[in-house]
Amino acid sequence: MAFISSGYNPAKPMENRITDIGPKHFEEFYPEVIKKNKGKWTHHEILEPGVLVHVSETGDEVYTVRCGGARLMSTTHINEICDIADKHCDGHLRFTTRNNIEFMVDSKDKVEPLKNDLKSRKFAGGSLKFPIGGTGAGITNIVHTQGWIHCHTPATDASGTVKSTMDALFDEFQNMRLPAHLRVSMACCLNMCGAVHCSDIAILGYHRKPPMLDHEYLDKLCEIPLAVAACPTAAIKPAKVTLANGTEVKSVEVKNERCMFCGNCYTMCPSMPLADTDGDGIVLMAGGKVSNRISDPKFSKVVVAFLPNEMPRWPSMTDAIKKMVNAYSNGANKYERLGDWAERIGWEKFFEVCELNFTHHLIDDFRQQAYMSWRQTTNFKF
Amino acid sequence: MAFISSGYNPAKPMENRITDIGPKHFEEFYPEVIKKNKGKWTHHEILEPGVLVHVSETGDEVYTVRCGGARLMSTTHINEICDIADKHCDGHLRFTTRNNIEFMVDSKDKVEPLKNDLKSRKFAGGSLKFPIGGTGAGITNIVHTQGWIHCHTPATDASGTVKSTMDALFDEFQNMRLPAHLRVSMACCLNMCGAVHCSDIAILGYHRKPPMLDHEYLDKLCEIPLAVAACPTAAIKPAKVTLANGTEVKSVEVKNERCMFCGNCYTMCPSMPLADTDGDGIVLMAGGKVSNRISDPKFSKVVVAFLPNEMPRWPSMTDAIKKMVNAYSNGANKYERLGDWAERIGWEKFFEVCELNFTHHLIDDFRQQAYMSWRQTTNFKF
Amino acid sequence: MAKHETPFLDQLESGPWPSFVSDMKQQAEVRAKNEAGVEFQIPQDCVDDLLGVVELSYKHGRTHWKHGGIVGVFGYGGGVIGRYCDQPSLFPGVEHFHTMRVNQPAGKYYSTEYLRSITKLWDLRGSGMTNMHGATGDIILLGTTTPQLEEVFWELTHNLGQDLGGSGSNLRTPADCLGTSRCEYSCYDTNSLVHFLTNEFQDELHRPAFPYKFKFKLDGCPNCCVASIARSDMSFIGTWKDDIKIDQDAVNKYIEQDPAYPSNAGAHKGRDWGPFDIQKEVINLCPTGCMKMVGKELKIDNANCTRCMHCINVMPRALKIGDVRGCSILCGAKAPILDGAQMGSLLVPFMEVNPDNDYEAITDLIENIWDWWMEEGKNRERLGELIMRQGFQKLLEVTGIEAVPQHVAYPRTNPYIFWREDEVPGGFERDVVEYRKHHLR
Amino acid sequence: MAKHETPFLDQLESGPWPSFVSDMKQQAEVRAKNEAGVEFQIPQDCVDDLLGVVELSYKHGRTHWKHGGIVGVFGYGGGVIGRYCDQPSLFPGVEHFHTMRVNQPAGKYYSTEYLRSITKLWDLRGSGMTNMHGATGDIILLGTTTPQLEEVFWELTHNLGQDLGGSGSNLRTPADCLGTSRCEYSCYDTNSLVHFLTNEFQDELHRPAFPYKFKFKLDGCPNCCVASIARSDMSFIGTWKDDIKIDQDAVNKYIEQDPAYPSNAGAHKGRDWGPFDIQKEVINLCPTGCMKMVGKELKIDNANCTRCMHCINVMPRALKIGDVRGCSILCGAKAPILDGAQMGSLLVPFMEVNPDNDYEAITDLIENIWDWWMEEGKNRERLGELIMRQGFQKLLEVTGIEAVPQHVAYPRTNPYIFWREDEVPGGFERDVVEYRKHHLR
Repeated sequence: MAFISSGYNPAKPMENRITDIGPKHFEEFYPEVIKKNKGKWTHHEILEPGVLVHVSETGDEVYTVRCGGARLMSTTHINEICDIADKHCDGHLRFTTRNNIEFMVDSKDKVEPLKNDLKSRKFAGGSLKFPIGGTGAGITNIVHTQGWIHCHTPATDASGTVKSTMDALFDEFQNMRLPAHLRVSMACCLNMCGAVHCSDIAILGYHRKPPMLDHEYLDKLCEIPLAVAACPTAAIKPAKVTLANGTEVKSVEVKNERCMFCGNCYTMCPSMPLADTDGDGIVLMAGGKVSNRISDPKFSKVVVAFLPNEMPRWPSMTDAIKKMVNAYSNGANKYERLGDWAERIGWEKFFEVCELNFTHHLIDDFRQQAYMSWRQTTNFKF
Repeated sequence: MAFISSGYNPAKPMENRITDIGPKHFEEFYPEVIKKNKGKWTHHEILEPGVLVHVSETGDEVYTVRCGGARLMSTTHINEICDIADKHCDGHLRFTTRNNIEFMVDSKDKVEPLKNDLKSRKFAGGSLKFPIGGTGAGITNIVHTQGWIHCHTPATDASGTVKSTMDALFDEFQNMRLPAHLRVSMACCLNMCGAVHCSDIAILGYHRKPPMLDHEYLDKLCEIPLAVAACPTAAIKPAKVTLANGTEVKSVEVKNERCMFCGNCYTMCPSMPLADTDGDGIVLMAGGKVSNRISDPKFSKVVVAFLPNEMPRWPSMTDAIKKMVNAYSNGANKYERLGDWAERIGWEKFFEVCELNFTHHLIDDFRQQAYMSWRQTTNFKF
Repeated sequence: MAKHETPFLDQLESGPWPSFVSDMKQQAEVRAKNEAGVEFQIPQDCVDDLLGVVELSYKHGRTHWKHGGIVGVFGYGGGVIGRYCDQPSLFPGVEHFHTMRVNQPAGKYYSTEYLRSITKLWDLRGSGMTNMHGATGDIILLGTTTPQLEEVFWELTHNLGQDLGGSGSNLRTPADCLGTSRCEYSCYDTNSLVHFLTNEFQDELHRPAFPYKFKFKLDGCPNCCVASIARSDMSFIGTWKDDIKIDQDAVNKYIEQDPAYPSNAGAHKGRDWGPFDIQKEVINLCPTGCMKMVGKELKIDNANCTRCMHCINVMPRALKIGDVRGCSILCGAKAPILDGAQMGSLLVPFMEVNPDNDYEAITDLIENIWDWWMEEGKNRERLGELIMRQGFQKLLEVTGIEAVPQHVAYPRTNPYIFWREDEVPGGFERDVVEYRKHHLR
Repeated sequence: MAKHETPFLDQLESGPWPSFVSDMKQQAEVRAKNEAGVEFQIPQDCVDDLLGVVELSYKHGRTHWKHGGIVGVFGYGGGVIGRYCDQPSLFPGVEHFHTMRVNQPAGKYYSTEYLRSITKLWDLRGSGMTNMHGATGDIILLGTTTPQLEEVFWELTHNLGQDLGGSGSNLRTPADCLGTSRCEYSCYDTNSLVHFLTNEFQDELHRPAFPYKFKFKLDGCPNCCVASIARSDMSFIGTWKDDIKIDQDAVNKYIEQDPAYPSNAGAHKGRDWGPFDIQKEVINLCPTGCMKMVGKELKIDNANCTRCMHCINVMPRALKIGDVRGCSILCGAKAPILDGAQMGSLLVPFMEVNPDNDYEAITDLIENIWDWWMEEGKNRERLGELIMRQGFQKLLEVTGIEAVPQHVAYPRTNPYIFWREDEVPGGFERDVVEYRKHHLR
C-alpha cells in the first residue's frame, strides 16, 4: 500500500505544527436538550434497568438508555454506534466512566424504538452488542486494564476475565435487585492502571515468582541503579555474574524471600521478567467503595489470595465472585454496600457466608500499617 | 545509729539464701466472706458513690467502701489504713488497679460506722485522708508515674499534677452523674511507665528541646553506639568534638530537626539530658479506652499539644481538663464513653464544644500510619 | 477464513455479554474485505495477528508484549505508548503496535460526526481497534506503527482540532463525571472546569517535568461517580456549605408511596423491599443522626450534616443540595504501587469554583503543590507518597492553608510532635555548664 | 520544724483530695519524733530531704534525680532501681535513694498483719515512703541505701515469705483484676492464674534474659478493668463460647423499673436519665444488633454476639456470662516508645484456663513466644515491635496456630503477599533461556 501523507513534513517537523490545543469543546457534543437544560435538572428516575429519565425545571425531559459493552472496541463497532445515534438521537451519545454507552432521546416515545433497535443487534458469535442495563442497585460494566491484549506486565488477561465475569453476573446487570449498586473492577497487575483498590469486588492479576534474571543482557538493556532503586522492599542488589561462557558481567541479584512480586523492577528493566504460567493468576479483593454515602470511602480487602489462570473462562474466579454476590444479595440490608455489610456482620462471618477459605496470606504483613488490620479487641464472633 | 543485721552475711551471700519464692499466696489475704463465696457471686450493685454490694448465691453479701488517695503513701498512712481495717474489717483490705483502697465488711450494718470513720480522718493540711467515691459513671483515682518524686526522665511532676486534677474533678469522684465512667491517667514522660495511651483523658509530661550534649563526659559515661541506636528517628550520629581546652573527644551530634524529644537517648546516656524549664510541660490526650464494651478499645488522641509547667497547680491544664469533662457531661449519651462521643459528633465538633484550639501539631506525622488519621472522605462538618 | 486458529478465544464468543473476540473477528473481516477501499497504512491483517497473539497468551498464560521503546511525536514526551510483540515472526502485523492516547472531551459526550472522523482516521492509519475509553479517561487508539505517529498527530491537530493525552511523568488527561450537564446533584460545572484545566495545563500534559504521573479527577458531588477520591492526585469533589433544601410536600409523597416518588430514584425497583419507611431507610441510616420527623415535617440539623448524599439520593424529589456551592479538594490518591494505596486526603474543605476569574483559587493551589512536588519529589514518587514522607503539615505549609480539625479523621495518637526551634521559648541551644551547676553528674 | 521551706509544695496541701505533701510531712515528723524508738538504718531526715528536693524541682521545673547505677541483690538482675540525687550536698538524706519492687499478691488483697510487717521493715531499713502500688502492680518501697538492699531482701524472704518484683529486661510481676474472688463477670480465676504465672516464671522475673521488659496482665472479662489489652505483652482476657444466660423474669424487673434492679448496677444513679428503656439502652446499643424483644422475652442471637459485655453490664441480675469459659489471648501491647503504641493483637480466640494440668496450654504458648522473641528480638525490642517487624504470620508460625479470620479486624488491603517458594508450583528457579524461546528480547 502506498504511503499517504497527512501533510506532515518529516524534514521540517515544526512547519505548520499545531500543538497543545487540547480536546474538543464539550459544548459541540452536547445533545440539544442537554445544552438547553444544563444546570436546571430537578430530579431523575430510573424507569427500568438501563433506562433513566432526567427532568428539568423547564419541563424538558431527557431519556437515557444505557448499554454495556467491551471497552476494547473496533471502529466497525463504533460506526455502528454512530448509526444508532444518528437514527435515534440526532447524532449524539456519550460514554460513562465505566465504559457504558448512553443513548439519549428527548421524549418518551422515542425510547421503545431505540431499545428495540439496541436489543436486536448481536455479534456473529451470538453475544449481545448492546445489552441494556447497568443502573441502580445492580452491577454495571467492569472498568479494567489491557491484559494480554496490549500490555507487557500483566499477570492475567483483562478482557477475558471481564467477559467471563459479566457473563456470570449478567442477570445482575439487567436487574436492580441487589441491596445497593455493586462495582466490579479489574486490573491485570498491581500497577493498577485502572485503580481497583476501592471496588466492591476487584479482580487483580498477580505474579508469584520473583523476576528471572537475563544476566547476559541486563546491563545492556537496563540502568542497573534504576532497577535496584525500583524495588520497594530493597530485595535487589547490584552483582557481578559470570556467564556460562566465562564472561563476567554486571547484573543484579534478587533476595527472593524479600520479593513481593510487584513487578516494579520489570517496569524499569526488561531483563527481569516475572510472567510465569504457574506463578501468575488472580487475587480477589472485596468491600471497597469510593462513594461517601453513609460511610466513608474504603479500600477493598484481599479475600482470595490466589486463583490460577484458567483460560479461557476462569471458572474458579467467577465461582468465587458469584458466591460473594449471592451471599451479599441474601444478607445485606437495603442501601448497604458490600463492604458495609461485611463490616456489619464481621469479616469472620463474611468468609463463612461466602464459603471462602481464610488463609494466612490474607493477614497483612506489609509495612507498619499492617498492625491496624489485626484485631485489637475481644469483640469477635466465634 | 548502729547497723542492724538482718542475718545476711556479705561474706557468704549464698548462705541460707532464699530466692524465687514469689508473692504471698492470695488466699492468706482474702477476707472470710470472699474466701467462702469466691466464684459464687451472682450480681452486684453500687448503692451510692463509693459503696458497692456483691451478692452471692449462698445469700452472703459483701459491702465494699472504696476510697481514693495518693499512691505515694507513707508507712504512717499505711498503718492508719491497717488500724481502720482492723477495727471494721477483721484485718483485711485490698487495693484496686487504680490505687484506690477498698474496705470490705460482711453486713450492711457495718457500712455506716466504717464510712463515718473514714470521713472523719483528715490530714493536718486539711485534705481528706479517705474520700469515698470512685465508682460507676464518675471519675476514679488517677493512675500515674513517679515524676519529680523519684524519676530521672520526667518532663513534669506526677503527684502534683494528679493532686491538682483530682481537686478540680473532686465532685465527679464523689458523684455518678457522667454519661459513663471516665478514666484519667498520668505519665510524666513518654516512657509511660503507666501506659496512658488508652485513657479517656491522659496527662503526659513531654520535653520539647533536643538533648544537651555533655561532650566532655559523654564517652566516659555512655556507650556511644547504644546512644546512637536508641534514637527512633536516626537523629544521632557519632562525632568527634574539640573541647574548649583543645582536647578532641569522641561524642555524638544530634540533628535537631529530626528530634521528637522522646528522651530515649537520655535513658541510654546520662550525658544527653533533655529537661528544660521552658521546654518541658504537658500534653493532653483524650478519647481512649481499654474496655471492649460497645466499641473496640482505642487509643487516646493528642488534643492539646503543649501546656507549660505551671507549678504548683497547673491551672491551664486543669482548666482544659475541666472543659473536656463538662462538654462531655453535657453532650454525651448515657453509656457513651468520651472517645465514642467525640467520634459520634466528629473531632471537629469536639474541639468546638470543648473550646480547645486545633493546631498543626495535632496532625500526625510520625511514620506511615499517620496517613490513617488524615481525613479521606468529604464527610465532615463545617 | 481466520488467519490464526483461536480455539481458546472462540470460547469467549458465547454468553450474553458483548464479546470482544467477536468484535475483533468482525474487524479482522472488515479489514480483510476492505469494502470501503481504504489504503491501509499499517498491515491489513494486524487484527488477525492481534487475535493470534492473544490466543498464544491464552495458551501460555503469559503476555507476548514487550516494553515500549521511546517513541512519540516531536516535542511531546507523552501521549504515545510504544508497544512491540515478542513473537514478531509469528505475528508480523503487530510487530510494532503502539498506542496513542487522545484527550477525551468533558463528560464524554460525542457527536457521531466527530466519532466517525476518528474511526476514519484510525482505519487508515491504525488497527481500527480502540478503547472507549482507557482507565484514565482518554480515547485509546490501539495499534499503529512508528511512521504513522506523526501522521496521526498531524491529522488530529489539523483536521480534527484534537490533541493527544498524557503518559509518563506527565499530567494525565483530567477526567470528570457529567456534572450539571445531566445531574441534579452536581455542585459545580465539572465539564467546564475539566476542560479549563486540560487546556490550561497542556504543557504539563505533554512535556514530562514531573517526578511521576499526576491525575486530576472531578466529581460533582460526594457520590463520587468518577472515583476521584481513589484515583487522582488531586480530587475535586462538589459540596455545599448551607442547608439541604427540603420540599416537605415531596417528603410526604415519598412517605405515602406515591409511585412517582420511588425511593432512591427507582434504583431498587427490581426487588420488593417492602413499603418505603423514612425512619428506617433515611433517618436511621443518616451517619450523623441529624434528621428527624416532627409530625409531617422532616427536620435536618444542618450544622451536624456531613453531606454524605444518602438522604438526597433516597428522596431526590424532596431534598436538594444547598445553594452555596463549591468543591472540597483532596490530595494524594494512588494505586498500591509502590508504597501502598492511598485515598485522597482532605486539603481544602471548601473552595469556590469560579470561572469568572479563571478558577484562580484552584490554579494557585495547583501551582503551589506542583512547585513543592517538583522541588522535593523523588523519581517515581507520587504526590501522596511525598505527603506521607514529608508530612501533611508540609502540604499545609506549601499551600499556605491553616490546620483545621476537618483535616483529620482523628488527632494524632502519638505525642511525637516535631516542635520547631522557633516555637519553643529559648530555642534549642543550651549551656550544659550552666545546667550542670544545678544538676551534678 | 520542717528542715526545708516548701512554699510550692505547701500549696498542694489544700483542696479535698488526699495530699501527698501532707502525708510526707506527717512522715517526716513521725521520723523526727521517733516515738517508736526505731534504729533507723538510713538517714532519719530522708523524708525532709525528699520534700526539699521535690520543692527544688517545683522551683526549677526540672527533676533532680540522676540515672540509677547498677545496684541490686546478689544473683538477681531486677527488682531494684538505683536512684541518686543530683544535689547531694543540699539533700544528703536522699543522696542514695533506691527503689525496691516487691511482688504484689494476686488481686491486691492484704491482711493488716502482712502490711504492718512491711511497714515495720521499711521504717527500719528505708524511708518509710512507698507506692501502693507501682504502675505495673508491685508494692514499691521508695528510698533506701545500697547497704540496706541485701538486708531488706533477706528479711523479706526469710521473715515475710515475700520476693522482689521485676525490672529491666525481665518479666515484670504479672497483674490481674480481682476476678472470681469478688466479680460475677469473671470468666476464670485470675488470682489463681496470676499467682501460678508469677511463681512459675520467677527465674524470668529475676534474671534478665529478654530483649526488653515483658508484661502479663489478666483481665477476667472484656470489661478489661486491669487494662491488659493496652498494657501487657501478653494479655489474658476472660471470655466464653456458649450462650449468655438470660433470666427473663429479671429482664422484666429491669423493664418495670424495679428499684432493686437499677440499670448498670446503679452506676448511673447520680443523674436522672429518665426511665430505663431496654430498647434504647440495651438493644439499640448492642454493637452487633443481635438482640430483640419478642413480647416480654429478650432474645439474643448468640452466634452474632461478640461478648462486649454491654448488655450484661446494664442488666447484671438478668444476664450472665456463659458456662463454657476460658480466655482470649492478645499479644504485643506497649506504650509509644519506641515505635509507637500498640494494643494487644488477638492471637488465641479461646483457650481453656485449666489449673488441673498446670495451665499447660498457656505455658506452652508462653514458652513458644519467648523462644522466638529471645532468638529474634533486638535489644530493647518489645514483643509487639517484633511482631510488627517480622509479621503476624510469623507469630502464628512459631506458636503453631492456624490463621483464622478472627485474627484480623479486616483482611489486608494490599495484595503484597510474600509467597513462599514451596507454595508456588514449580518453585522460584526458572530457565531464562527456555523463556526467551517464547519471548524474544
